[in-house]
Amino acid sequence: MKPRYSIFSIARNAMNYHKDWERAWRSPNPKAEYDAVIIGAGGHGLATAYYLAKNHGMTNIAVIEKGWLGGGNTGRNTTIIRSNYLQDASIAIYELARSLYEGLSQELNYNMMFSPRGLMMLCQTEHELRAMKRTSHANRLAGLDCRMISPSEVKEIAPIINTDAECRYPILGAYYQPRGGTGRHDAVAWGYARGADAMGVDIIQQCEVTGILRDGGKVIGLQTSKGEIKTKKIGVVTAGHVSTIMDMAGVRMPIESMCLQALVSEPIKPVLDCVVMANTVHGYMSQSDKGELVIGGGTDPYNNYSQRGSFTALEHTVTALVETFPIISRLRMLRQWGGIVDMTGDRSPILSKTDVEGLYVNCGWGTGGFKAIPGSGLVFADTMANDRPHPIAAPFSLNRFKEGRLIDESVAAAVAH
Amino acid sequence: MITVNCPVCGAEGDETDFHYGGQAHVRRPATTDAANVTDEEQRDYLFIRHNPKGLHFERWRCDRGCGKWFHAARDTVSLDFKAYYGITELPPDEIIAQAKGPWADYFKERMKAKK
Amino acid sequence: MADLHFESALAHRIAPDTTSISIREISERGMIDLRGNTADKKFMSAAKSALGVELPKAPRTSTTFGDVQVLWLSTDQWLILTGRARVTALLGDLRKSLGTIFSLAVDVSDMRSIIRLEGDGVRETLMKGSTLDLISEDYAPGTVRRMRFAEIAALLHVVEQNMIDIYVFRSYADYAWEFLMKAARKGSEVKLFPNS
Amino acid sequence: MASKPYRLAQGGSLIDRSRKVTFSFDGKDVSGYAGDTLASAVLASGQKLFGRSFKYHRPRGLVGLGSEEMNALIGVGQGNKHEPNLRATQIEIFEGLNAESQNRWPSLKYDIGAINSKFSRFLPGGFYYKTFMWPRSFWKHVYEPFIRKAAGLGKAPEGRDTDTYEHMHIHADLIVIGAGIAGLAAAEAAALSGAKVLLCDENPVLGGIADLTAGKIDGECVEDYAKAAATRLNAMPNVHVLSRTTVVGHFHQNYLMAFERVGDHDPAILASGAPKHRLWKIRAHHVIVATGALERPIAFANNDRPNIMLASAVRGMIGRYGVTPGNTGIVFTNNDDAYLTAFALKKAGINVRVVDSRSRSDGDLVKRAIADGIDVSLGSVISAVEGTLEVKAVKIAAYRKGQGRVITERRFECDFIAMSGGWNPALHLWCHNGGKIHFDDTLQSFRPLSHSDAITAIGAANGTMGVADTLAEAHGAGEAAAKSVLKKAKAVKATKFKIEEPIRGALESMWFAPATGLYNEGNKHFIDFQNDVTAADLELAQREGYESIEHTKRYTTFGMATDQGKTSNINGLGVLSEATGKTIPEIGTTTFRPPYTPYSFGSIAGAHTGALFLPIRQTPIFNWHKSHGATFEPVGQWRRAYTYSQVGEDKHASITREILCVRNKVGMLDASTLGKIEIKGPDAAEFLDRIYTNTFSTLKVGRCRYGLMMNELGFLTDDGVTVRLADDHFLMHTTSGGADRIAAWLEEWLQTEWTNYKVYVTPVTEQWAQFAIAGPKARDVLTKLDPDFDISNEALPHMSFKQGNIAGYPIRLYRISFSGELSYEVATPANFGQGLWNAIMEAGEEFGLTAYGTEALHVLRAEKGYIVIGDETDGTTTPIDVGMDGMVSKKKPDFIGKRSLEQSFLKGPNRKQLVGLLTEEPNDVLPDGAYAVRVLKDKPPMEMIGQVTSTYMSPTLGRSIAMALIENGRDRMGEVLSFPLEGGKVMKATITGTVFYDKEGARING
Repeated sequence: MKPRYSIFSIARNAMNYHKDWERAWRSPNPKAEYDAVIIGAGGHGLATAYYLAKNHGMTNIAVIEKGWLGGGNTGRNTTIIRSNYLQDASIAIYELARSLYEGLSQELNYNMMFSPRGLMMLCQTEHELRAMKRTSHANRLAGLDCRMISPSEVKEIAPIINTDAECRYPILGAYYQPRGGTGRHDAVAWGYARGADAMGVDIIQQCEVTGILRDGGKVIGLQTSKGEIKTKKIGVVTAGHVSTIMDMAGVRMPIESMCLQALVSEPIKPVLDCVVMANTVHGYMSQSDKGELVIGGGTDPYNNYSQRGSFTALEHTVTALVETFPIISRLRMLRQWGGIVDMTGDRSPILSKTDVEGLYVNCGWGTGGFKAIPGSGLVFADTMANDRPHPIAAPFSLNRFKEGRLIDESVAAAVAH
Repeated sequence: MITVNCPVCGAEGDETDFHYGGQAHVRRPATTDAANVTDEEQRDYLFIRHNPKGLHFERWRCDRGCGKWFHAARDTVSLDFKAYYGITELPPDEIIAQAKGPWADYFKERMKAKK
Repeated sequence: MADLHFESALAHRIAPDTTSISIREISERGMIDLRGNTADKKFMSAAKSALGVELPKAPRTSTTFGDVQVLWLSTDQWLILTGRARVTALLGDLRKSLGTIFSLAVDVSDMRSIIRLEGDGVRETLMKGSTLDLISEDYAPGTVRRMRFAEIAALLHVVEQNMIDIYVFRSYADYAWEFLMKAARKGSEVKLFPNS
Repeated sequence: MASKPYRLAQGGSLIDRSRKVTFSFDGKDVSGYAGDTLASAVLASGQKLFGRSFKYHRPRGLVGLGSEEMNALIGVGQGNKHEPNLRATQIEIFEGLNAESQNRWPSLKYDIGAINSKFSRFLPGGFYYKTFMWPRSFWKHVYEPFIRKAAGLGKAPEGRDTDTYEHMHIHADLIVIGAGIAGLAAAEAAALSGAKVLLCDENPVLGGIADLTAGKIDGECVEDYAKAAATRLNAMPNVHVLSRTTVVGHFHQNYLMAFERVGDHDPAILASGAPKHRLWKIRAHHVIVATGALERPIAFANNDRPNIMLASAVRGMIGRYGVTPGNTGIVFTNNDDAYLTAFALKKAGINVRVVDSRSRSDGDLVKRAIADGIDVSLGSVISAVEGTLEVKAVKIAAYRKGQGRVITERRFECDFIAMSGGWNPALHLWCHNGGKIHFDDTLQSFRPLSHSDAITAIGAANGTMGVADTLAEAHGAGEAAAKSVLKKAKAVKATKFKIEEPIRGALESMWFAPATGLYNEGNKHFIDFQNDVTAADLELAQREGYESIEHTKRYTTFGMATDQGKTSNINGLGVLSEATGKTIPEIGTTTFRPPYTPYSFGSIAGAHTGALFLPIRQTPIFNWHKSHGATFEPVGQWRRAYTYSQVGEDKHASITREILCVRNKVGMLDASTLGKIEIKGPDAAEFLDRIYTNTFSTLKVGRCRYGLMMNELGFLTDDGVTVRLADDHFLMHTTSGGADRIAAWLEEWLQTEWTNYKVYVTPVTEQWAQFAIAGPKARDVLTKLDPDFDISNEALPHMSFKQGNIAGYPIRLYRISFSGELSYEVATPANFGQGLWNAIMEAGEEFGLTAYGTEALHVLRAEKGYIVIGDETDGTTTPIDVGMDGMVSKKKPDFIGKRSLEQSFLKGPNRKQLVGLLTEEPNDVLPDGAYAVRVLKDKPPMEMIGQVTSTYMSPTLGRSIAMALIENGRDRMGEVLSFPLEGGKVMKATITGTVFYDKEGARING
């Protein structure tokens, strides 16, 4: 076990100028064979590995990463954490994830700064208001701590919101989840990596998967830029690049990869102490601990692997937020970037076995995967370890697209951010 | 923001003047034989998509121009268009030759079917 | 129908003197939307005999014959302009002459609002809301182009070098007007390539 | 403080000493000259302290001369005019300018936050990941609030921005970014070749750093060449020049954004009606990047003290503003270029000494310095700096490359330091869209390698540092660009310049100046000044396994400050290279993301704020609604009248009045927003049979039929009444929200799937104003308007259609009903809409006609159990779910969505089905979207079996009614369901049919 992080360990190390800190994780070379291999060292992949080791005793496993761990969407999203979805299946997995986040810093001994500062979804049309009321009833009966709030409460919680009744989309109220919030995205990846590494999991970075080896309908291993690796279980957790990997195994996916952009403002003193989502106008905003306003919106309409999105999408998001938060007009955009998100036919994720024995897939989180990382990792690890869907994962199987059992959140006028 | 050229009316414009219509050459099984469509065929038609990193084949509409649909071959990394062709047509042979993976397989099948 | 109350979309708007170009609504124009197949000789000649002028085949062009003007909208669609008073008669002639030929002609005189921009800088004013290179030679008088303007769809017709009509759907007229008032605001003029 | 001694007696190419300008900085008046920046004016006043750093709140002064400045971030203006985090070096002063320093309390000089500095030893890079974890609740309630307060630099403005912003589009053959000598020469060559050229520069004056450059062009100094070239370009017909305009981003296919500061430097310009900022959206066939280079600081102990500036910045202060940072300066360098600063200082009569880390240089400038008697210490470094709020003295120590710690030090008093660690090509724009770069050993920096777009880098941006090389390269690039774009470009004779410039000695990398003690033993060698990232922090991150440069960056926040690493990037890589023994290319560099410098959200929104944010669609009756007390509801982009409240009436009262008036007398609704589509052609009927779930080929001419549409998933997507105008001609009505979507959808099917159909589709929604006239007296009202055709029940029965005139207005009259009452919809050309509306209102007066809004409409239809797509359906609802099996054709082989209805889940058991609900307590109105539970428990979780879709208090029935989708609802008639509500209340309701009023449907026939 690694030496624990604490205020005391910092003080101790300060005495000799921090020369004795250990590596947070090793950088091992791949072994010839593993009991299981996860492809993709993003949050979902690392969490899967962590829970495989912790809950299922599978420590002879590896996580293979083409680039550097946490370098994909985990390190590019707007870090929103919430569980106030409409459909039972969604509520189950996102609330599992949210509740795991509550104690994650302590469990991983790595501060990922989960900040349940509250999250509100604005209602800006009668229709959206009705849809959110419906969601609030569903969430309350599912046991979630959520409620509708009035325009005046909205103003109280986020004074910089434009509540002018004459504006284009007047705020008729909001749907509020007090325990929703944000987390430090990099720290989630790093914390899981450090935790998995401590239990013996090999995290192999700068290693590209070039082929998946099969014997008939069975997985037997994979080819990588660092050589061949034998294994009977492969979990594909590569988000935007899932189709490319699954093609190697001859499995076609209901996925399209698009670019989702995010941006931050220059840092300013605190003005917004909760996460605000304005779904009618497609913009959402929170303020980071550094003081940057963290802003996201909708995806580009077309397939895009370039991690550079269209300025039009960004412009619409910013325009919507200038209207929602007039004071940001004179603030400045500091940095914009894009991530490749994997969109499914019903915009809900896939946690599933496949027709190839030993091949499992965890993808389709689209624009909202960060909030699900702990839950996704936990149920996917269980699914892989026991070769049967974890009850919470079951509704998210690939078969749903054949049966018409879609999990459509858009019906609640909600979005997956 | 990418620029698109409409092969029907020749209008050139920014992507905002056009409408993206998703993957090209998706077959609607019910049109030809409504009585015998399997669940798998229906799933493939509704949900399964080619999603290549690289050359892709798509449907676009000249939204702010002539309003016509057309086909395009586009690289999903550089975002550059490689060819435009009619909504009822197959890509030019030299473009088909560049198709990889599932797309290559698809066009092989189509060519067989043609003969 | 003199006693009928006629009220165009921008009837309640008066152009202020705060703009650097002249902006006004043209409400006296009648419009017919015609669809048909250019490959069908019968259709083309039937249309010509009713309108007195060939339907333009070349994209983004227009033709004129007396008080009838035909704007190209698509490979199988045209917007026919004439005086409001004449629309009903002209549509009648058109339908009669088209008879059973596969086609569709509809009176759409009230569907769009026409805003006329006039003066030095009309093109630059429009380029505050349009991605098109309106100062290029592609937009000589007579040119017709559908475009995205600000947040709406618009049809642009270059009447003269410094006179442009834009057609917007009636319900958007007020928005288009507001945008133009702001874009053409005195003091905000932009002259592209000022020495050209 | 008096302007002497920091304002030199003469010099200052940008200032006008005849025009004094007074402004306020931190509440006290400061005066400078027209042309001064806030930086030069304040420095001239003798103040060296400009700000506090982000993490340790260390006192900071100026470092740079332009947009690379990372320390002197200033807030300008007050209230809703406030702008935080502006660079002092870019703020042009004007009379009445009101500026303040940031991130300090109570004052810049005495800042409580500076306590962090004392504890800095306990706050290594990434420390917060290792602590603040216990107890769990403390992060949210104790630690985080503290951290949030401490962070954040400037403060946000208050209230809505009253300035205006706008977008402008421009297309050019070539855009040249940067108007230094490289940009000017390239632009001129291209323009002379006949290309349309756009030239952008972020500074007010063209010329870049020509004025800070050594050498002569045809006997003139470089600055004069630049001035002349700028004048020529400004006069050319095919050139557009934008100054104060920063190209902030390069995107796919040479699409660029440029940010023009139109009115920031002069309130009079804003007052004249100009926008504050203008965002230029640029399409160029070719891009030339001439963005120059950024000078590197040097990492030495306490290299962040106020009045330690870049050598070029000191040179610029003297040359442009006639301002010196102090009276005795040290120039610390590893290259020849900084010697120019020494000359400038000497010329200005300032004491100067050069400290050069190189053991030797045979460059002309070094020789000249020695010859001029300037004290030059070669093979030396600054090993320590004394002073906190300003530099008081330095220690200079002998140094050999690679030396770890210094032995002997000599102390020198001085009050400023000019440092130069070499120059980095400004690669940002080159890299935004994936340009490749490679490391150059001579520059000890990255430079452009290759790019897939039509883009060229020239001059210092390309690592070409000499004047002669730059001009040659620029001319060639300009001409080549023109050739590549134009069909036939005019050949331009390359002007042969006679150029004299000093021969330069080689730069020698010096990533870390040793001090007494190793750098990871407490010395603060700053790499990222604003974010307080030191050499030690970077080394620690590596040691802890954050090896990827992206990991290091995110772990230490190195390069993530508002300057986005402009000056720190390469120095950081250098330190990491020495710490790890890897080469800099092996360590790699982080991705450059737009923007080059931050730009305002206001400029991105442009004109699209307030009323112009998004369009509001208005019906022909919109203004009448407004003037008759209507409140509106957004339906798509439309604004529809929700209800018309009369004096002393609340919404509830007016809605009730409107409903009862329709039931008992007659009401009129503005239904103009309904989608209307003309569909014509020999195959029109068959086409509609494919589109609708029910059959239209059997519809008789002159008759109307209600139709249902599914999407291909088998879910309801739209509905409406379609009329057969002629055998081959239909008029389709859609929902208001669906109009555009459905019209486009029909076109799509015709063009892409059923291409053999001969059908034309023309949407005509806005051609018509359309009103519903509903109620027992509806026919009486119409009759009074003397229609020129028979409207009797026999001539015009329910679901039929006629056209003609009423009150002289040309109309289409449809006998259809969405209220269950005798009802017509009358349509007239939109511009007659208001006239006809008035005429009907007048005629209806004696029958008690009233206007009713969308809420009354919804209650009326709910009383009759009519569904609304989007209320009773939610995108996962089939026609069978809502009990319309009868409308789903069994005969038709194929129509949209038919096959999906066969999928197991859609035809499976336990689907939610539409039913009516009557609450046990008639006055209880079920809340919108309330859920029924299978088994009522005393607290959640409870299993849900369905939800309310529509719920109203029905004035007609004097009790509440609701519709709901309930699991197997149709088999549960009479069952009582429990709806647990917020606060523990439970409503009970009995399942009924969906028709609550006039079940036999007699009233519809009047």
